[in-house]
Amino acid sequence: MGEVIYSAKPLWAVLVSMVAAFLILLTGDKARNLREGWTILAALIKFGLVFSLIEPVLAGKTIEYTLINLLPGVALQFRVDAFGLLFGVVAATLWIPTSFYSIGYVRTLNEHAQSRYFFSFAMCLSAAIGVAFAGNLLTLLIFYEILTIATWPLVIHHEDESAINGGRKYLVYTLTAGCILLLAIGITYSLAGTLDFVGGGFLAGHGSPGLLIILLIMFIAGFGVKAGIMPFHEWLPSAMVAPTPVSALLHAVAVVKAGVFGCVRVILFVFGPQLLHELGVWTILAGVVAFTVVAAGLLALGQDHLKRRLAFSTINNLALIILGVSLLSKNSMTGGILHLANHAFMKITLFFCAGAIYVKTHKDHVSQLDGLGRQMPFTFAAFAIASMGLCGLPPVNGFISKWFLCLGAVETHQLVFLFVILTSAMLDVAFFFPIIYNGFFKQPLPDVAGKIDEAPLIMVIPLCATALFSIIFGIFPNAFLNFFNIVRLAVTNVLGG
Amino acid sequence: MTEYFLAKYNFWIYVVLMMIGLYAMMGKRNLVKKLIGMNIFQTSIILLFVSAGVKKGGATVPILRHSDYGPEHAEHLIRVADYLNPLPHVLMLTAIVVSIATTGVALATLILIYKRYNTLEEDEIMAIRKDIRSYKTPRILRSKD
Amino acid sequence: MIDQLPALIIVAPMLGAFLTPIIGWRYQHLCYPWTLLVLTIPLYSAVGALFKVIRSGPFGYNLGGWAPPWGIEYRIDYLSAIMLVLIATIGFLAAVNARPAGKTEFKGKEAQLYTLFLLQITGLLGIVITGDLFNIFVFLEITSLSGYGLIAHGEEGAPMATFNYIIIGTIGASFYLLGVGYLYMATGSLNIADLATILPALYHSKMILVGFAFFTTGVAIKMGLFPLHIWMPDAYTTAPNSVSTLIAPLMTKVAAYLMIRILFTLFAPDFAISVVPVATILGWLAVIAIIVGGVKALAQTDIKRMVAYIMVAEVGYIVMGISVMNRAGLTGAILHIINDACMIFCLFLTIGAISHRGHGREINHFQNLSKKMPLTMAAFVIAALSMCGIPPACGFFSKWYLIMGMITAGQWIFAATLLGSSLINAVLFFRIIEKAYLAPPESQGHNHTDHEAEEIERNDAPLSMMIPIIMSALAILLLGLFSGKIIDAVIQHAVPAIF
Amino acid sequence: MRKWFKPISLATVILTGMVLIYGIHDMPALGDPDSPANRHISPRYITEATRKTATPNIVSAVLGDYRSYDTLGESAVIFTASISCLFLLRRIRRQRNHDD
Repeated sequence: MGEVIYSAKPLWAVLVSMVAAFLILLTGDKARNLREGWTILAALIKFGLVFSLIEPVLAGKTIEYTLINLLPGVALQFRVDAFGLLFGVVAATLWIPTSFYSIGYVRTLNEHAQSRYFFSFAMCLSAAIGVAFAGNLLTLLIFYEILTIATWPLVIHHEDESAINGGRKYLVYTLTAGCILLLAIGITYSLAGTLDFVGGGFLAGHGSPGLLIILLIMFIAGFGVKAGIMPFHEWLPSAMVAPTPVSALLHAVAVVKAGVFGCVRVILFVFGPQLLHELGVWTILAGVVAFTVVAAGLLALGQDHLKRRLAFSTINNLALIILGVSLLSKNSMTGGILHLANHAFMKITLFFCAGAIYVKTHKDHVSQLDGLGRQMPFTFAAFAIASMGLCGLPPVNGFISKWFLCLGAVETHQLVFLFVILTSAMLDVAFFFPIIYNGFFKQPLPDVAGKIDEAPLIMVIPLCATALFSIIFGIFPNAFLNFFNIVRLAVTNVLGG
Repeated sequence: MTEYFLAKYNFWIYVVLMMIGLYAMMGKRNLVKKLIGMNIFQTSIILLFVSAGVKKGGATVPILRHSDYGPEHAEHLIRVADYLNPLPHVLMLTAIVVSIATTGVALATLILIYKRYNTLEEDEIMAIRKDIRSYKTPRILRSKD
Repeated sequence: MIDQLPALIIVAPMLGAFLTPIIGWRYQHLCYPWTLLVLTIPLYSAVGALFKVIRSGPFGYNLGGWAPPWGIEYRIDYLSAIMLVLIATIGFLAAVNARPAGKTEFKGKEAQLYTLFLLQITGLLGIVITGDLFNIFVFLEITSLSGYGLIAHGEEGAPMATFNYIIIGTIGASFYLLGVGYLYMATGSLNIADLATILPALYHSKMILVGFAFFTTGVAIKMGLFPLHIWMPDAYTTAPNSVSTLIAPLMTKVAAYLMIRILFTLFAPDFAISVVPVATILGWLAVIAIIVGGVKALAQTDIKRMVAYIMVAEVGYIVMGISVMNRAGLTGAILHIINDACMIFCLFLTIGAISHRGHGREINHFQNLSKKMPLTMAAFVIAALSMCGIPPACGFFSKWYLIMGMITAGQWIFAATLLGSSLINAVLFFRIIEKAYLAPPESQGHNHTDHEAEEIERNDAPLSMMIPIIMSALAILLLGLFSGKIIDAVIQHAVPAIF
Repeated sequence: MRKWFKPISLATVILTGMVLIYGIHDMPALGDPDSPANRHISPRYITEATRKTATPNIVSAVLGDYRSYDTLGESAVIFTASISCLFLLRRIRRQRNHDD
């Protein structure tokens, strides 16, 4: 695989928000503007750093930086390939709108412990970029665990009964997953003697099929917890007690995507399509994930709490990504990986909208949103665009990824999966469109009628921006960030040729 | 058979002493008895060591006889079999000191315990401590008043 | 000067201890700076010795110029060098920390505190540095006796705990001495290197087997390995805070060092595998120790006692790493000796600071502690995360090697126990973190909390406690990041070459 | 629990005793001049100690010279114990004075 460039840029991309985190903590509540200034500054620098990596990666190069040797043959190493870059770009890009949005959100609601909030947020981003750029499984695990811990203060932010319980549930699930992963990685290391990701996998030829299948189960269980694969999804709806920007960036982009990212890394870069075909487990894997897709969609229908509904929609879409990848065909992989980026833009828009509505009206149940659309037109328009995208309607970017997913399902001659993908799109329609319809066309509830206007600009602009980008990426998938090319390259790296 | 026992009678004695000491340390509930057990226990080990240095056949204490002494004497003239093994004695001098030191500290602790609980029976102390933990007047002290 | 480093490591603190009561006779307040001054010498020498070992390999030092096995030899190899640095560093930092708490706990008797403190460090250093079995016993007793003297000064139950410790500790030391006796009678030698060459021919002698059994039992008692741990929680909980910071992290670790010495240097590794099934026994004892320690810790509400029970489990980790008898496992065990010493040290330091500021040890009374003592609690969180095995704290890396060892040995139950135990640790510590960082449930309502936060007075640990706390917390992170380096430079050479 | 205390300790003691007796079989007989302990290291002490240390008492020579660091340790042990005892007990006297 292409030329290797040694550069510390990935390291700086990780460190910049970590440094910012400590600056935030030092600045404290006394100088709020300076503190938030650090966040935004770090977000911009991080974006710049990650953006500057796009060009060399697209030119077929890999950016590598080895920090320190951890084990014989395994270093704390960053290696930026196309797939990692995709996740990195998504996380770094979306941190910018989220930063602005967060500022608006916490100031409007006059949240407590704001320094802790921004500190944890910056740490999370550091860890997410670390996960994206990790060059081997151990580095990935290290940042993955940091991500776990850094998210906890955000989940329990409200410090009330349900927040603490949500936090406990979150920790139990994710720390157990971390232990399983540690064991799985240990076994991998003892089998293969290396942990470096290789496009197309490095485990082939090591160990007996039985052991490898158990190993795969452990990996998928370990990463699947964060990715919300059923039956490990329980923590995600409970974690929705967190402030909305947290749900937006972390529970739609960074944290859960880290889980998905890990799953995909394992499927494509540790095991590899070849080996999974030989083992014959990919259908089972795809089956489990397909079950999650449908079940999460059905469960979402029953949720009245808007953020919980969005959480189940997240579970549904994350499973869709893994489904695409585990179908192991070129188009399905393209669709799956592309959906990783596209879903991020759409889902963050939806959460932003939910937050904006909550800030203005303190309403968070679907049934309470009647008629708000006319009072908050931008918010609801953005909501409508994003939900259309999730349903797979053109011209929003969700259409492209779902199109490729369907193509891939057809390619593998597994029509049942095609059916699953289409069903899920149908379910999306079923649980999103009533919200839009009620929002625009029903009479508002008496206590909000005529009293509500748009949320503060600092919140509305980010959510409009992400919605706008969803459309732009739907029409020009290669606009600005070259998502489509990156995905193509990532798939080529795995399948070769 | 008898010869077998007699040839190593030092070990049998040491084993018996040691078992007595160990039982007293573990099984007795009186702290002073435990301490006495500890001393018996340590003594048995000293016995074991010292008996390892014994040489039969006319060996004496390891102090050089005058006939063997003198710088002009060549070393090979000293018969090793004439003297007991000095090393166990050296070691046991140290071990005895250690044992005394331990006993001393243990006794000091016992005095502390006695001042605090007015008893040296472990069961009674446990009962008093339980009462203290639950903020009650210790029942043993109550009964003595 | 540089050639005399090994002797200096022992003699300096010992003579320093002899002089401390004399200084304290008139000038009680000078004892503290004097102790620190004295402790810089072994610290400097230990670091020097470590660099010498890294540069030119293990070396010996014949005391009094008598060649071993006739004289006593100090033998500094990779393992003992890094242990020396560990003990000297933690000893120094614990001494820095001792003053504020010592002033109240040892009112008017600080001279004694520092004398015994120095003797304790002397003993620990001596056990590690010497290459003579009987000399180890002498230093073991110095350590134990100074420990008894220090612990007996603690709270209400301390004398009773001390007496139990004396009885059980003496059994341990005597068993060790008995092992020495058996080996001496079978071989006639006391020098470890000499014995290691003589012993293989005698492996099936019953004397050696019995001696080995007493060795391991004695060391296991000192180490607090499962059924023999009964003295440990009481002794470490009731000990004065200024003292438990020194004794708790080091005593068990030095005993673990001794176990490694006996199993791998004195006897050849395959003795414990093929001749006696001691590796298997130790492994299963470790499993029980980890489970019992974790479960007992869950039941505690006194944070110090909780950590004491966690130590029971941590000893299990080390023994488990030893018991699988392979390179990764032993590397993990040695790494965990170092890492765990730092973590336990940091935990006891923070507990001491919290108690010193009058917040007690009851976990349920820790509300708002993060606002009262932010830096102390930050250090506590780092140590706690390390205990749970969260990277990049050092606990993760030792756990990684231990698990690699279990996988290599095919011991899945052991591996599962290790992982389960880190989950138990997570429960234990997040319980406390939740308490300390979250506002008490009464004062909810987000708009008020900001004002309340200002009302809570910030009163962090005094400087002399803060410095060791910060240093140990940093050490936890640095040991994690540089674990690869430490293993490359030192630990991989400490593992016997046949693995 | 308490009921089982004595049986458990008795069992432990008997177990230890059995281990000890097991070890006796290979022990050298009492006073065997050819036992390893008497052959390996100690002869050198007997032959050369006096010449090298100018002390006819070999035990003293070994104690004070060959193994002098044991002796240094020994004195440290005594010192430790005396300091411990001294100060442990001093507290009591003070407390009593305080009480009076």
